[in-house]
Amino acid sequence: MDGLVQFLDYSGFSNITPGHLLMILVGMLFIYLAIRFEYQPILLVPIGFGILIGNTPFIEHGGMALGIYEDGSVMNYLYQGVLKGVFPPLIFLGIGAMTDFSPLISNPKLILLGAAAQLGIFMTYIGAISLGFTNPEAASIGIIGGADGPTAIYLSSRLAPHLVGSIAIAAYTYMALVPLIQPPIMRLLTTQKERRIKMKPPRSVTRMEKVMFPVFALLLTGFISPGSLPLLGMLFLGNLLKESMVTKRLADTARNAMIDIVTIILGVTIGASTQATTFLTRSSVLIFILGATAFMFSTAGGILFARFMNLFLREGNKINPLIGAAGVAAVPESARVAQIEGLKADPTNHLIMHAMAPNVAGVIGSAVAAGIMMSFLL
Amino acid sequence: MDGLVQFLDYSGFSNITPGHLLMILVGMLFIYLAIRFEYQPILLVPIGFGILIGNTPFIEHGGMALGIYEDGSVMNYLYQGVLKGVFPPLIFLGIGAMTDFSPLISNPKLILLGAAAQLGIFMTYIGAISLGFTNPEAASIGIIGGADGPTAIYLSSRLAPHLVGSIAIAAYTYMALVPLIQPPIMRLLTTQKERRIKMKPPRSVTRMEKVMFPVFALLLTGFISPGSLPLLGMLFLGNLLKESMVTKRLADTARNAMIDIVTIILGVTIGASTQATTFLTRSSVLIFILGATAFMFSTAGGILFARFMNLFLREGNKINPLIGAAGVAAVPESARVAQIEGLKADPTNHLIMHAMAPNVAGVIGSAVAAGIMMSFLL
Amino acid sequence: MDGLVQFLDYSGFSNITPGHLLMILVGMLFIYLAIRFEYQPILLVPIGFGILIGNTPFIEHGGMALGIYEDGSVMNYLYQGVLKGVFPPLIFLGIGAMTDFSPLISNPKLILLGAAAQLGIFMTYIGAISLGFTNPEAASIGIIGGADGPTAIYLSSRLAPHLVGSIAIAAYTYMALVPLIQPPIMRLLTTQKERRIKMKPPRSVTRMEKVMFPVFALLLTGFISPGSLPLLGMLFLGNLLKESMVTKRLADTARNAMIDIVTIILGVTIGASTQATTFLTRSSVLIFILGATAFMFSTAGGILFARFMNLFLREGNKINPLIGAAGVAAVPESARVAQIEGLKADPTNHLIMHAMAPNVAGVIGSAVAAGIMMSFLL
Amino acid sequence: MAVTGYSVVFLSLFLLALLFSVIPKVLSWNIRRTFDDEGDEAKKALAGNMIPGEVSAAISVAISLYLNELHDQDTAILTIKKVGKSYTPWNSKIYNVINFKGFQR
Amino acid sequence: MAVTGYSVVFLSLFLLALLFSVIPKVLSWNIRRTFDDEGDEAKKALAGNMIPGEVSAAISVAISLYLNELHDQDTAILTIKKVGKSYTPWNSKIYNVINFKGFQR
Amino acid sequence: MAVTGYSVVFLSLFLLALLFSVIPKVLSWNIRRTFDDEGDEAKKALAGNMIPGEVSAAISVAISLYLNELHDQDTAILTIKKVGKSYTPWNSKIYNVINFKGFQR
Ligand code: NA
Ligand code: NA
Ligand code: NA
Repeated sequence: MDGLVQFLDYSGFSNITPGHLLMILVGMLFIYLAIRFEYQPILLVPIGFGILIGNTPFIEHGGMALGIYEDGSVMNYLYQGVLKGVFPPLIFLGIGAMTDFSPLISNPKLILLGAAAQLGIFMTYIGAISLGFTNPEAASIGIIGGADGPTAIYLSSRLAPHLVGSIAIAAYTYMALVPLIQPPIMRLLTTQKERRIKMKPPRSVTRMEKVMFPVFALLLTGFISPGSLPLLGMLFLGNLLKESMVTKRLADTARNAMIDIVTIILGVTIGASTQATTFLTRSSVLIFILGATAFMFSTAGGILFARFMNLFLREGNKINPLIGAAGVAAVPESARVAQIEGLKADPTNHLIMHAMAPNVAGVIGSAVAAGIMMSFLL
Repeated sequence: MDGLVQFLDYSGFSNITPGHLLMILVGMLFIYLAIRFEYQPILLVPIGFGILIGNTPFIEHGGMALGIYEDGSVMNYLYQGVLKGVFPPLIFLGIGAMTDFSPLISNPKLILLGAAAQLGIFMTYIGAISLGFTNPEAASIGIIGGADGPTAIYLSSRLAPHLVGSIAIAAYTYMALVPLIQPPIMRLLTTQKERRIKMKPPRSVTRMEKVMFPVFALLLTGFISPGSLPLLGMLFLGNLLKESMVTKRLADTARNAMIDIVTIILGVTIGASTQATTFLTRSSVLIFILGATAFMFSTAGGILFARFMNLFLREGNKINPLIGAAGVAAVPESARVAQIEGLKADPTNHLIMHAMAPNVAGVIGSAVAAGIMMSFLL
Repeated sequence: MDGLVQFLDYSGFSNITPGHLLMILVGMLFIYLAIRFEYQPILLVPIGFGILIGNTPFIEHGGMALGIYEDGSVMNYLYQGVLKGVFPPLIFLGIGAMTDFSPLISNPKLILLGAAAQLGIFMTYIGAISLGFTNPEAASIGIIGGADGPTAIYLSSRLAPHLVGSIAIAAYTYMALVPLIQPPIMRLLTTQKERRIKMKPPRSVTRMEKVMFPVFALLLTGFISPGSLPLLGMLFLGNLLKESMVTKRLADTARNAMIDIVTIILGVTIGASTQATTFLTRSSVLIFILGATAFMFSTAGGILFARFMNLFLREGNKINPLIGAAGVAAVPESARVAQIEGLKADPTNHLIMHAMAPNVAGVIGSAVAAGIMMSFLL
Repeated sequence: MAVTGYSVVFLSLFLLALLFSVIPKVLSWNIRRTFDDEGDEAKKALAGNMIPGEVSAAISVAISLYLNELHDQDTAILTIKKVGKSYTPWNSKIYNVINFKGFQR
Repeated sequence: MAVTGYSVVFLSLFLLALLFSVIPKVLSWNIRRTFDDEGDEAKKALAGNMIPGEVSAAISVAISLYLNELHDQDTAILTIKKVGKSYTPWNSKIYNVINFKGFQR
Repeated sequence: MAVTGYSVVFLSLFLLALLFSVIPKVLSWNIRRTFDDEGDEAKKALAGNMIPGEVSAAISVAISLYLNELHDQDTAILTIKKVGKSYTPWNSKIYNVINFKGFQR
C-alpha cells in the first residue's frame, strides 16, 4: 500500500503543472512542423522530442537523477557538450566540410552583405540592455540575430549559460520561420525595379583559390577576432579537409557520422533544457520577442546595405538587394527565400547562386561578431 | 640485473592466479561461441576479448594505470560510459532507429504479453532478497529477467555499480543461450493443439500511426514510470527519427556509426570489468544461478498469460501461446525461437510476424520495470 | 574609444611574436607538403591547420579560454583525449580493423626484424639521458624511433605530458619523411648482391590462423609487457573484429567513422599544442635532432639484423635485408620504400609483400617497448 | 514492491495497448471523412488493409530464405539504405544545384 | 560596444573581400607566366572562366528541379560521394595490392 | 634499462614468431586427420598453399598499378566493402523478413 503511494508520488501525475502541459504541446508542435512542412527537420525533430522528454513531469532531486539540471543524470552528462561549448565547434567542423565557398570567392564584394546583415545582433544588444538584461545576457540575446544556431549556443554558453535553452530555441524557431519573416521586409525595402536586377553569372573558381580560402580566412578572422577561433577554426578546418581533396575520408566522416551524432545529442539536450520548472520565465518571453526583432533588423541591414553599395556600382554590375537578406545566414533557407522572391519579380531571374555568397559570409560574420562580444565582455 | 627483476615483477607471470586462467578460458569460450555458432557475435566478441584484456595479470595500482578499476587508466575512462549510465541510452537510441513497431501497433493486445513476461524480474527480486542481497542489489539482479542488456546495465549502474559486470555478463550469456533455455519450458507449458493455433495476418499500419507511436508511448510510459525516461526517451527518439522519414540521415547514423562505436566500447569494458581479482566472488556465482531462473520465470510468465488471455478470446482470434515466450525481449532471438517451435508443431504456421509484437513490447516492459524499481529504491 | 582600445588589445596584432609567425609558416608548410606531395595528408592537414589555430596570437588567461592550455577552452577539452591517453588506443582499434597480419603469419621469422628495428628507441633513450633529459623524458623521446604516432603520443602522455606536442610533431614529421631518411642508410648498409635477393612467395594463410593471431598475440605480449595492453589490446581487438567475419559492421565503423573522428581531433589538438609561447624551447629543438637519429638507428637495426639472420639461413631462404628497414613501422611508408629500393636493384623483384611482415611487426614491437619502459619508469 | 511493480508494468503496457486500439479508429474515421465523396474505391482501399494471402505466402518464402541465412538479401537491402539524404539546413538542395552546375563544366 | 562591434565585423569581412579580390589576380598572373609560351590557347582558357550561357541554363533547370524537390537527384549525388578513399597511412594502396591478390585466389 | 628493454622486445616477438611457426603445423595436422579418408585431392589442396606463379604475376601488375597511383581501383574495392551486414541482435534477419513484406505491398 505504501508502495502504491510512493509509486504515485514519483509518477508524472503527481508532479504535473500547467507549464509542463504547455511545453508538451510546444514539443508536439515542433515535431508537427518538422514532419508536415519539413521546416529544418534535422533540428526540430530532436529538439521537439527533447522538449517532450524534459517536460515529462518527475520529481527533481529525488535521487533518480532524471532532470537535465541534476548532477549525475544522463541528460546532464550529454548536456555538458552544450554547456562547455564543445558541440558548436564540432558542428561547424561538419558544416565546413559541406560548405562550398566558391560563390563567395568568385564575387568577393558580396561578402560585405554578410557583414551588414549582422545589424540585428547589435541593435538587439542595445534593446536587451534597455530592457534590463545584463551586458553578457544582452550580447547572447543579440546573437540570435546572427541566425546561426551553433554560434548562438556557443556564445550564450560562454556568456549566459542559464539562457542557452531559450536562446537556442528562439534561434532555431526563427530560422525555421525565415520563409515567413523575411519576405514582407524584403518587399517593403526594395522597389519592383530593384528586385528585377539581373546579376552576371559568377566566374568559376580554381582549386588553388578554394584551398587558400580556409587558410587565409582563418588567419584574417583569427587575428582580428581571436574569440571567434573555436568556431571559425573548426569551420575552416572542415572546409580545408573538403577542398584539399587529399583528406576526403576525413571530410566525409565530419559531414556525416560526426555531425549527425552531435546534432542528435545537441538537439535532444537543448530541447530537454526547456524543462517547464526552469524555462517558463519572463526572460524567455522577452527573448522570444527580442529574437524576432533581431531577425528583422538583420534582414533590413543586409537589404539596405546592398542598395547602398549600388550607389557606387556601375550599371550592369549592380546587386539585386534581395540577396542582401540572405546575409543573415540561416543557411540555406534565407538564400532560398531570396531566390523565390526574385522569381516572383521576374520568373527568369535565378538569384540563388548569388545569394549563397552573402549567405555563407553571414556565418562568418556572426562568428566574428560573437568573438568580438566575448573579447569585450569576458 | 635489477631491471630484469623489476621486469619480471611487472610481467603477467609473476601476478597470475588460477582465477585469471579461468577467466581467460571464459573469454576464449565467448569468442568461440560467437564465431563458431554466431551467438550474438556483435556483443560476445567484444565482451570475450575484453575478458582477455581484463584478465591479463598485471600489478594493480603499480603506477601504470592499466586496470579498469584504477583511476587514470584508459579502460577506466572508457568504463565511465557504463558507470555513469550514458552508454545504455545511446544504444537504445540506435535500437529505436532500427526497430519497427508495426507488429505491435497492428495488434495491440499482444503488448500485454510483453508485460506478463517480466514476471522473472520480480520473482528473482524476491529470490535474491531471500538469499541475502540488499534491496538495490536484488532489483539489479532481477532485471536480468528483462532479457535486455542495456536495461540491465543501466539499472545496475544506478543501483549496484559493483555488480554491473556480473549482471551484464549473465544477461548477455543467457540472451545468447535463449535457443537452449526457452524451448523445454515452451513445450512443458503448452499443449500440441495450442502450439498449432494459427493467427490472423496482421493488418498493415499507416505512416501516421508509426509516427504517433513513439510520441504517445513516450508520454504514457514517462508519466507512469519517469525512471524509465533515460532509456525509453532515447528508444522512442531513435524510432521517431526513423519513422518521421524527414530525418533519415540522423536515423542512419544512430543505427550505424553511433551504436557501433558505443557497442564496441561497452562490450570491451564490460568484459574487462570481470577482472579475476574483483569478479570471482560468491555473488557472481549466485547472480548466474538467479539469472537463469529469471529467464525461466519470464518465459513461463509470457506463455501462461497468453493461455489466460485465450480464455477470453473467441475462436479465430486466439493467441498461439508460443509467442508469449517472445515477450521476454532478447530481441530477436526469442521471436526466432517461437517461430522455430511453431514450425515444429505445424510446418505451415509462421509465427514470427506475431512474435515480434510481444518481443519489442518486452523491451518497453523491462525498461518500465527498471524505472519503477528505481523510484522505489533510490 | 575605450572599446576600440580593448578590441585592439585582444586582437592578434597586439599579441604577435616572431615565434607565432614562425609556427604559422610551419603550419602552412605542413599543409603544403600534405596537399602537394600527399605526404601523410590524413595527419598533416589536421596537424598543420591545428598549428595555425594554436598560433593565432591571443591573450592567454584573458578570460576567453581560447588556448589549448587554458582550463575550460574547447581545445583543452578535446586535448584531454590526448593527455589522458584515450585517443591512441582508439586509433589502434581502427588500425587493427584495417591491418592484415597475413604476411607476418605466413613467414613468422620476419617478425624478428620488427624487434630489431626498435634499436633506435633504446639508443636514443641513452642519448637523451646524456643530454640531460630525465629518465621518463628520455624514454618518451626514444619512442620516436618506434616510428608509430599513437604509441609515441600514448607513452609521452603517460611519462612526460609536457613534451607530447613536440614528440608527436617530430614523430609525424619523420614518418612523412621516411622516403628521404631511409634510402641512404639502406644503400650504405647493404651490398648490391644482397639487395637483389629474391624471396619465396609467402604461403596463403587460413581463416583459423587469422582469428587465432589477435587472441594469442594479445596474451603473449600482455603477459610479457602488461604496459602495452592499452595499445595492443585495442589493436588486436580491432583485428579480431575484422578477421572473425561475424562482426563486420563493428570493424567497418572502427576503421571508418570512429578512427576518422579521433584522427581529426587528435591531429588538430596536437597541432594546436605547438603554441609558440610554450613550444619553442631548447627541448623541442633537441627532440627534433634526437628524433632523426632515432629513425636512423632503427632503420640500421632492422637491416643489420636481417643480414645477421642470413648467416644462419640456407641459400634460397635468405632474407633481402632491405625489408629490415620496414621493421621500424611507419606503416606503410617504410614498406613502400623497401619495395622501391628493391626495384632499383632488380626491376623484377617485388619486396612489398615481404616487407609488410616486419612493417606490422614493428607496430607490435614499439608498443611492447613502450610497455616495458612504462613498467621501468612508473 | 514486487507486486506493485509487476502491476504497474501491466498497467502501463495495458494503457499503451488501449491507446493504440483507439488511435487507428480515430485516424480511419478521419480518413473515411476525407475520402467520403470519393466513393467506393476509397472504402475498398480501407477495407483492404488486411494483408492478403499472396503477401502471406511471400512472407513465408522470406522466412525460409532467412532460416537458410541467405545473406545476399541482406546486402541488397543495405545498399538501398545507404543512398541517403544530405544534411538539410546546410548543404541540402541548394548545394545540389551548385554541384549540378559542376557536372556541366 | 555595439558600434565598435559592428564596425569590426565590417572591417574583417572587408579585408577578406579585399584579399580574395587580389588573390585571383596574383594566381592568374602566375598561371599566365607558366602558360606564356603555350600561346593563344592558354589565354583563351583563362578568358573563358566566366560561366557560359548554356551552363546558366542548366542551373535554371536544376533550380526548377530543386523547387519541385525531386529527390532522385539527391540520391545520385550521394551515391557518388560514398565511393571514398581509404585511410592513407595504414591500409592505403599497399593493402589494396594484398586485397587484389585475394581476388585472384 | 636499455639493454633489458631491447632484449624483452626481442623475447616477446621471438615467442610470437615461435608460436605462429607451430600453430599452422598443429592446425594442418588437424585438417589432414579430417580429410584423411577423402584421399589425394585433400592432400593436393594442402600442398598447394604456396601462392602459384600466376598470382605472383598478378601481384606485380597490382604493384605497378599502385605505383602509378590509379585510384579507380581504390574506388572499386571500397564499394565492395560498403555493402555490409546489419546489427545482428536487433534488426538482423527477422527484420529483413518484415522489410521484404514491405516490398510486396
Ligand atoms: Na549571421
Ligand atoms: Na523484457
Ligand atoms: Na616500431
